[in-house]
Amino acid sequence: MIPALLFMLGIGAVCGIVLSLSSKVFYVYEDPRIAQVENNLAGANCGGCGYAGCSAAAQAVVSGIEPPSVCVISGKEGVEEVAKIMGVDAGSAESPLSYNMCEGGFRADDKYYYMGISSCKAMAVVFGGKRVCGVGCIGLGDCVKACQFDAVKLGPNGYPVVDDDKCVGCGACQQACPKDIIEVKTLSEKLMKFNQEHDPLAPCAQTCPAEINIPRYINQLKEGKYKEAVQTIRMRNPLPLACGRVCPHPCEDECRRGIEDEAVSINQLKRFVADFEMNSGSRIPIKCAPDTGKKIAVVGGGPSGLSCAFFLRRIGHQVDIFEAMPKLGGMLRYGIPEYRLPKKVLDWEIQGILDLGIKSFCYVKLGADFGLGSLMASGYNAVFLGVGAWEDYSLGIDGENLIGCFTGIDFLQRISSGEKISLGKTAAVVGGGNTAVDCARTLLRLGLDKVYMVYRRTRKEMPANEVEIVASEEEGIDFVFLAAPTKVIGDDSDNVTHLEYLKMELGEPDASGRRRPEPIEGSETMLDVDMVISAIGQSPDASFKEQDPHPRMTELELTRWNTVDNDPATMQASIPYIFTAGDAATGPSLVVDAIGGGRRAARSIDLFLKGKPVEPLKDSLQNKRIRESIFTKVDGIKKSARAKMPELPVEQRLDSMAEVDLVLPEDVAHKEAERCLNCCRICYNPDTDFPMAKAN
Amino acid sequence: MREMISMIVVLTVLTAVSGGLLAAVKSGTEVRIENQVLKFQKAPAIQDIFPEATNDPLAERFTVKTDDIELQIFPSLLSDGSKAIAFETKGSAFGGPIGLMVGINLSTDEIIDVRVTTHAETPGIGSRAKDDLSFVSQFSGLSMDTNFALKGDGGVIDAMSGATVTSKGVSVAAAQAKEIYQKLKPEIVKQMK
Amino acid sequence: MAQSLAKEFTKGLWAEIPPFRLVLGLCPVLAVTKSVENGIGMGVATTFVLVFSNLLISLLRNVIPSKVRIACFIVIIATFVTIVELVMQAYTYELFLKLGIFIPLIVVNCIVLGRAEAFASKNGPVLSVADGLGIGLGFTLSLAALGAVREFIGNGTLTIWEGLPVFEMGGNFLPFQFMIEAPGAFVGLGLMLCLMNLIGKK
Amino acid sequence: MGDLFVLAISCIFINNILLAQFLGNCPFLGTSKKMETAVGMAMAVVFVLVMAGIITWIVDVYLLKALNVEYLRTVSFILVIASLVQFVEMFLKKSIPGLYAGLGIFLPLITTNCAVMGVCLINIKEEYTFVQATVSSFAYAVGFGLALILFAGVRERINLARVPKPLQDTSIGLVTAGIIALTFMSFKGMV
Repeated sequence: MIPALLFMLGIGAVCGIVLSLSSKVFYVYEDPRIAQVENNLAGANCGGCGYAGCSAAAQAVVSGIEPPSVCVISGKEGVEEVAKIMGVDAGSAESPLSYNMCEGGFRADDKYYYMGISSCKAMAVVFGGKRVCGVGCIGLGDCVKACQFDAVKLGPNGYPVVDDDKCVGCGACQQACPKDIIEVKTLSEKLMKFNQEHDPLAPCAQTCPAEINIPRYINQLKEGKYKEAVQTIRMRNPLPLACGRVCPHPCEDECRRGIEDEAVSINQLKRFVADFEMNSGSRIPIKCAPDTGKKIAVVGGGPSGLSCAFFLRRIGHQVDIFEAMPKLGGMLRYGIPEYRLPKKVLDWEIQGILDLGIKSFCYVKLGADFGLGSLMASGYNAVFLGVGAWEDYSLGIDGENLIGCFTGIDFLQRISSGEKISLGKTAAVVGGGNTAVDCARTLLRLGLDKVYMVYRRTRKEMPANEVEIVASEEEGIDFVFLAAPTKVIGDDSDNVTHLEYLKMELGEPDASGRRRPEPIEGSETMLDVDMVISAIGQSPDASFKEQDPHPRMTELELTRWNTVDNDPATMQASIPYIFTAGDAATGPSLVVDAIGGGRRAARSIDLFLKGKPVEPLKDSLQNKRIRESIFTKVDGIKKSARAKMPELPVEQRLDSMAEVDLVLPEDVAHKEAERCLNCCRICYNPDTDFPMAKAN
Repeated sequence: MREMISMIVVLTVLTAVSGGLLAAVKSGTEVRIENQVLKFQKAPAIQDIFPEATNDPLAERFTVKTDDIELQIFPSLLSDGSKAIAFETKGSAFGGPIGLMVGINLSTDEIIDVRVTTHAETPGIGSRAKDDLSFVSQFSGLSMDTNFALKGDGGVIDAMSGATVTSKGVSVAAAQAKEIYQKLKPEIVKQMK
Repeated sequence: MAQSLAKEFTKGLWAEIPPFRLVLGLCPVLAVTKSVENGIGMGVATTFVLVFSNLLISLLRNVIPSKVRIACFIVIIATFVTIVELVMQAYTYELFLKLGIFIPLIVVNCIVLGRAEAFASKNGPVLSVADGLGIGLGFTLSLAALGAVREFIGNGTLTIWEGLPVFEMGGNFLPFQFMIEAPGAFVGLGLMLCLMNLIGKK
Repeated sequence: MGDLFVLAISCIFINNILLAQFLGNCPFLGTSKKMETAVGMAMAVVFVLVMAGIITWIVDVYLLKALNVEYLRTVSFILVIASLVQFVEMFLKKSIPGLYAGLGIFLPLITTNCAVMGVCLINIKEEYTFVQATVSSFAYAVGFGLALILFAGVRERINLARVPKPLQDTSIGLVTAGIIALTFMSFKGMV
């Protein structure tokens, strides 16, 4: 008895002393959550999870590789405890879900006849699989076999379909897939996904500056799933109502149907589902990731700022928007006239974004009312600059300051704000872009008798949207092409009476491919007008740089066009915590460019806040095209007419600001959606069976 | 510091309590375990060696001690009236030590029979030494002067095929028995009286 | 209370029955299931250790510092294992010989430590005992079942307790010896696991 | 010397700890899903087994036998092994982080690996000398690693096969292990 007691006493004491001493001597700092998580794992070190013991599994959970449900022994309570510990961390508490990116690999041609074992991995070894498409689904179901939870099934079309309710996000399918087709991503990761060179993307989806998955939402529309279609669009674009109305839809230029036939009217379909949501009377709930506790200031409430704020909020950050104008919306509100984008629609859309929990402060201008210093002092971790391009270029001719002279954006903004302006009877709008057309059409609606558009080249060179030009022709605007204003002439009381211009002729094409207009000597002509509006372009108003007293502000570099200099791949400015996109970074450009830029900036801001290097995405597609996906001819197309956009009759337009472009009726929208070939990288659903079987 | 002390104290107290508890259980079961070992390990072997013993070799067991060996002897009265003893020696094989119960006729110095008592050899191969009587029966009737080594090593015993090491272990145990027997015989005979 | 008690107890018998649902504690399962008797013996021994170590650990759960947690648990478990070892030596010596090294190795059976960590160190003594009893009984059942399969195919008998063959095949039966050899243990367990999946995943 | 070699061969192949002695099967099935994990685990087992084998041998001969308290073997061995592993883990983490990254994470897994405890007990039961105990510990660990790595290789191939749903994962893993065990049986009678 005594020796046994003494022996055990001794051995216990020795072990205790050694362990307690060494835990002091060999102390190494590690994330305290690892120990907490480990305490909640079973501690049996059985290796059942595939990790080498509980501490390794705990590390994997804390670093976000594994879900809290990693342990095979610990029950539901254990998982909940772990989830609670991890709850403070962005992303990892979000449940990742598996999803499939290829929705039509089966349509691609075969390269060879495969007789090997029934496994994607095995087939992928032989020239990357039998399909001509190098990235698409092989369809032998390795992911189905890999799933322990019965969540993945091969759908009727031969590609895997994920059951979101059963998926636990374990990632087994992703590991099993040799093609990176099936991926397990959290909501945040999906929101921050950008097109990459190896993705299965239709030409339209590659072209869209916001990178919307166009074939998917058209497909959802086709199936009557309007809500899902809106959600698909909102993964990339927070402003479907606005975009559906004003976007010049570059995507339609690349539409594969457009090669043989008229392109699908993609933008009208977007507007159809977006309007459906607005008119349905209820908002579709927008999911956000758990809060991260980081705060970002978005300066400028235009499309880029709204987009950046929207995506940052959805991935769990706290966002405040600072806007110099009385209301949010930027150019959408003050640059685009009511008849193109009704304020009511815009208000509804912006309210939906603010409802996510974004605070906005209007009437505050960067530089004047607040600065970098005050933002930093308020605890913002990063700043997004989306101040837009509001400074109109001046014509640089005599008489520009006479009464009755305006500049384009300034004019539109004053009209939009409801300011009373003394108008004349006839007006000349100088310029050929959208702003000029907007000014001209607005003037007509304000009751002017005659509106001229003075442009120094011809109609063919006009940068404005074709539909806008056609509409303004219909509405009776007089075009004066090949005319360069030289002088504004006023009367004794400084009111405008005439615009003098020089006639031009087209010379050789210049660097931009447009034929350079050359003045004809002595061809001075007078235009009898009492208003002159110059809308020949804008640049950002960079006055904030001088006004902001914060010393750091001097480090912010601008380009010679006054835009904020940034890395176009990451949107990071010369001050690391400042990111910028939209017109402030690119100069005047499309709304949809600003939206795409805002999301790209959100990705970089997220990386920056997580302390990761702000690096460009690898193999990012950004405005490039996947060469193999751009065809010169398309087989199997039966011509069918493109849906015509319903418009308000011209006679009803001119006496009001009522919206001109109307939404497609439901049956027409469905018919239009049926015209979509549901393209992917190289495959598509042809109208006829020629040359390949439509379904096999 | 407090944490360190509590670590040491808790662990020490726990192990000490465990030690005490186990010592108590051990002392409570000690006698029974010894009997069980005799009953299950030694008894069947002795039963096999002295099938017709007229006494109870287990009950009459005694211990012989010399300077460095302590040996338990099981004496037996054979049916013909001659005296015999049995004792256990150990050889080693891969599965560990092999216990060999050797029965010796004291008057003729001949082995009556041997039996393997404990072993932990691979089932099916080494364990044949216990189950396969044709191997151990080779020893029956051999004089204690015989070289018990395997035939390959110059002795007289045939090894079991595929279990050379086990066979060697048995033969080593037998050789050890021979050595002990020659050394201790006078003492044993004296105590038998 | 009674309901949760019943729940903790019954979960070990089906929903979390080791080693099928909880793939743990495989070593003794594979090694000692040559016969039903061995299986039951091992199962009962493990159950004893599980119940008592669960009880003690749940009583001491607030005293033990977390850094030496594992060491303390192990000492408690090892103490009960040694008691089992001594008792088995004294009363069921033959079984003790058959189970051999696997009796002391109950200490490192992941089920025992797993339950201690996952359950006993977080729950009260009553629930912990119910949990230990349930899991232990489930383990015993599994061992007995696997033992029955292996013994029946490999030897043609079914023996519940020493010298009490419940069933014996006729003379023409050729035992499929593979099943009581080492590989048979793996294959047998693998196939039983498959069977469980088949039944359970309908 | 020759005897030690024979002992080593016997421990690696004939009495292979995983496939013939059934020790250490939980990590065998758990860590054989990925080849890299299997290799790390194998290395860590070699490392710990040799150390544990040596220390427990010393504890047994100089403490347990000397004090005549052999029945405390189970308790003392497991305590010593657990403390040793924890100590080594802390030591490596601080002093040799490179090695810790490779092996360290496998160490806690080994505390409750019955292969380690089992080999220590076998060493004592077989009454090995100090040198024999060291060699056998090393050889058993090598046998463990060999079987683990072989098995991990086989499992990676099985992932490509079309396995019926109920038989997937652990189930087919066990059947495969059975077939590997069958091949190891052919080593019997080699010495």
